[in-house]
Amino acid sequence: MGLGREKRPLIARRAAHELQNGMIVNLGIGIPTMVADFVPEGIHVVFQAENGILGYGTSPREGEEDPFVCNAGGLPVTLMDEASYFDSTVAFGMIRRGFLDLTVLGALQVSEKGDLANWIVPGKRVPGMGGAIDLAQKAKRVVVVTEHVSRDGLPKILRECTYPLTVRESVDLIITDMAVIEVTPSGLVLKEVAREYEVADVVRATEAPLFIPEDVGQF
Amino acid sequence: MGLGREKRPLIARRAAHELQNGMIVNLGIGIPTMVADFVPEGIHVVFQAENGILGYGTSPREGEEDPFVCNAGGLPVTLMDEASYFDSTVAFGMIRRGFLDLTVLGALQVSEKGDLANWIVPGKRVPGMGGAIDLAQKAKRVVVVTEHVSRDGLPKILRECTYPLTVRESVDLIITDMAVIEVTPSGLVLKEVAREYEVADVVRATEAPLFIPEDVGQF
Amino acid sequence: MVGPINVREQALSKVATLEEALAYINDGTILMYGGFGGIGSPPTLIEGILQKGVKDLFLIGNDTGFPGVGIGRLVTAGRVRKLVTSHIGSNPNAGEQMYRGALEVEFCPQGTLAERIRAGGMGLGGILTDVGIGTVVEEGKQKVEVNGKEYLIETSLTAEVAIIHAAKADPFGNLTYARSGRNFNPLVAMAADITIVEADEIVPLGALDPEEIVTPGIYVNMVIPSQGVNWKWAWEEKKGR
Amino acid sequence: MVGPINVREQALSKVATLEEALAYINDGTILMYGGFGGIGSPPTLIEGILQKGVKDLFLIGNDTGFPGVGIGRLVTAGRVRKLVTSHIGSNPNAGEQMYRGALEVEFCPQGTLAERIRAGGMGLGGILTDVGIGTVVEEGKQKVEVNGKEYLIETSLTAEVAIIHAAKADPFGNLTYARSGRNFNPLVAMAADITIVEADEIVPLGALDPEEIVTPGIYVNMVIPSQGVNWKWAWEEKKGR
Repeated sequence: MGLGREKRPLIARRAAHELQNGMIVNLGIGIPTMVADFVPEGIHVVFQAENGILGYGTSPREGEEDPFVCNAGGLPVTLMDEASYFDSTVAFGMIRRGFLDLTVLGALQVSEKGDLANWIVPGKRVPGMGGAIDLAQKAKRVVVVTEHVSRDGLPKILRECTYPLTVRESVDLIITDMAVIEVTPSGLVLKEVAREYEVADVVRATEAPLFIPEDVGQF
Repeated sequence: MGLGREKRPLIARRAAHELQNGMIVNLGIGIPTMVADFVPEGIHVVFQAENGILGYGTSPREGEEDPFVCNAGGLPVTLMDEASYFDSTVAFGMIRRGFLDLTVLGALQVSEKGDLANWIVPGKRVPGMGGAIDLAQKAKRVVVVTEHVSRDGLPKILRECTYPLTVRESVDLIITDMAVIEVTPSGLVLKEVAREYEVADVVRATEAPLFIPEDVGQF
Repeated sequence: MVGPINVREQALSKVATLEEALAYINDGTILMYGGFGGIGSPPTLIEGILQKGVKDLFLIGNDTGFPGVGIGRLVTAGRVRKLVTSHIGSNPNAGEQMYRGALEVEFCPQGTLAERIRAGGMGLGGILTDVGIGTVVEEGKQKVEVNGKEYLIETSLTAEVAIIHAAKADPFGNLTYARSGRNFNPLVAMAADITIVEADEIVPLGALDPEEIVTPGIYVNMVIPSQGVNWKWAWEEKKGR
Repeated sequence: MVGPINVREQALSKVATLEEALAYINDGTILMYGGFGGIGSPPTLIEGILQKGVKDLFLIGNDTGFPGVGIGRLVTAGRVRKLVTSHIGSNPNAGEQMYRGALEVEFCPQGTLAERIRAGGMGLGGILTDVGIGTVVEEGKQKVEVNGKEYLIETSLTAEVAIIHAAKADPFGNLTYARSGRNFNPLVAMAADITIVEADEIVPLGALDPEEIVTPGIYVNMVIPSQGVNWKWAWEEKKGR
């Protein structure tokens, strides 16, 4: 079933609506990175990156990239007036101490309890945890952005993660190409469904049980 | 018996002869501080201070002091071309990692085994250890500079320290207004006697036994 | 364009008055302070604390300055009940109060103190060091063996409020320091719930080179203008100036 | 005046050639490297290591760059036997070699890795953190309780040699970095027996403001001139430049 390339900005744009004025925000690699390009007008967000930048902005225009002004994924960014550089211990000190209001992370699997697995596919692929453990465990709010199902069409939102965990019970919100799902103490709550899908499509593509309120929104 | 004011520079000047070209050196508060003003000609020493300076030089001329360019004792210093500022964790990282070739420290008591006590006179006076524990334990070479006897005329170079220790078995050389004494695995060895004194004077003013070689020098 | 600019300025402006800052410092507050022998301790905030009449402070910092210099002024005035520090030798009032039982002092080797404060700021539980093993420093502390070597566990320190003296601050709270006035300031700035900065100069957002910033603004809650050092340094007094 | 000046220059000059630097990097060397996704990894030293034919390296650093970028070039060329890192996802060659058994990888959460390297540089035995508790990260690690809270003991890391990419260096080895090229460089620079710096610009002693220096020269053993980045960044390749 695979995720159409064009859906990645859709997910990022929806995730950007979780941003609030004055927030300190860290974006993971992949779809999360794109969120910086969709900050809603009228709010100001301070983006932080693990390599040691606080206060970066959108992607630069083509031809204006500086390879030495990059985010944690190695992609060039622009700087805001409040920007500072520091080494990676300070970057993670900010994270560990709880200064991050929000982090947006990718996922291999998410469980209905908010467990996150995103650093290893046993026997197959080992990206490594990078800063995901630190971020997922310490940010005040953890938003996961991911394709709703894997490339093989398997559900990624599960009762229990089968891959080794990045963090336990820490995800607050899941945003996919199909739906926006909130993790609550009593389970997953379907908040919004993408324009192209019906509630039934989302339920079918989700292994974990979903609570469906009456007022499911659209995005 | 008390230490004449004019003897403090004498001790500092003698201690400065322990400096070697290219050494990284930390000076304690008091007499040790004065060593920076007596660096022998023809050698270059890099002085480090716990408040976060590497590469300071002599005292500034009167009127040219900058209160914000100070050593660990709060006294103004001048800067060498290689100077850098950093916070106190970095200052002590240098010390703890063993980058200090030499430290010159004051003492309340020193034992024949090279134990040093210099942070508390129980029931009387508690300067606190400052950076002395870190320095005495970690510098490659520890030189103690002190009046030979206390203000009350009591010996300060003892078989055993009676005050709480700053560090065990770490002092390499003791320089006083009366003598230069080396701490060796087999005890204290008298190396030099100050011009104003005889060997017998030094022995009388020292509680710990002194080994007296045939070639005791003069300073 | 007025809308977004206001939003941004509002989100980033931490410039405040001395009175607003002092609201956070009250009797019994756990207060960390920058400075080393008074250099880098914030004069205007210390004066404000004195004027406000705050007492029973629990201080955490490198030393107690000199009797009339830096944090030493609060000690001299009897406003401090407890102290975690490395050194009180330059302020005889601290020792006198300690022996009389008016001031409780916990001593810590200087490098270990710096690391404990940093660890607090970094969200760590503590650090492992061998400094002080074999001395009274190890009393009451947990020990662990790592790779066959023994270490003390030195626990992290945090505070309710930190007071800082910066050279320059922008409205977001990005800071630079004045030469050796840096010392404990960047450490203390990270380790408190509320970090209050007194700056010699408050510059516009964007005026600081991102590379020269020592303390990123994320750590700072308030920036107030400094009225400058209002004490004589010990070496000035000795020289009779 | 010639005498003293020569003495001083001799005592402070660490400028060397690539060949002199490479003498310290041999088969099996434990090598730390600066850089984050290749940015801040020293291109000239990496090229030199490749040309010299060094193999069986034991690397410690943040990530494995990209296949043709940064330290990734050494991994791609099969020169690495062991690796302590946080992330290999951007270099598929690392994962492939790992699964085939040619490359041994120890993973560490990124912030913990940064602190472990810093702890090595600072002469500490390690740090206490709760990051990774409840995950595979805690396997085989000592735990301690501090103030009723459980922490992992994460031990310090040091290396035989560290390679650094600096923006500016003076002959004493005082360093500044290029913007986000700072990342792990100042940490790695402190944590090795021999620290070798490749600098974009070597400036005279005294040309750097003591306040702008990020790594004090005490940590640096050798400074060599950089020949500049000799790879295409991943984002340049994607855009077909």
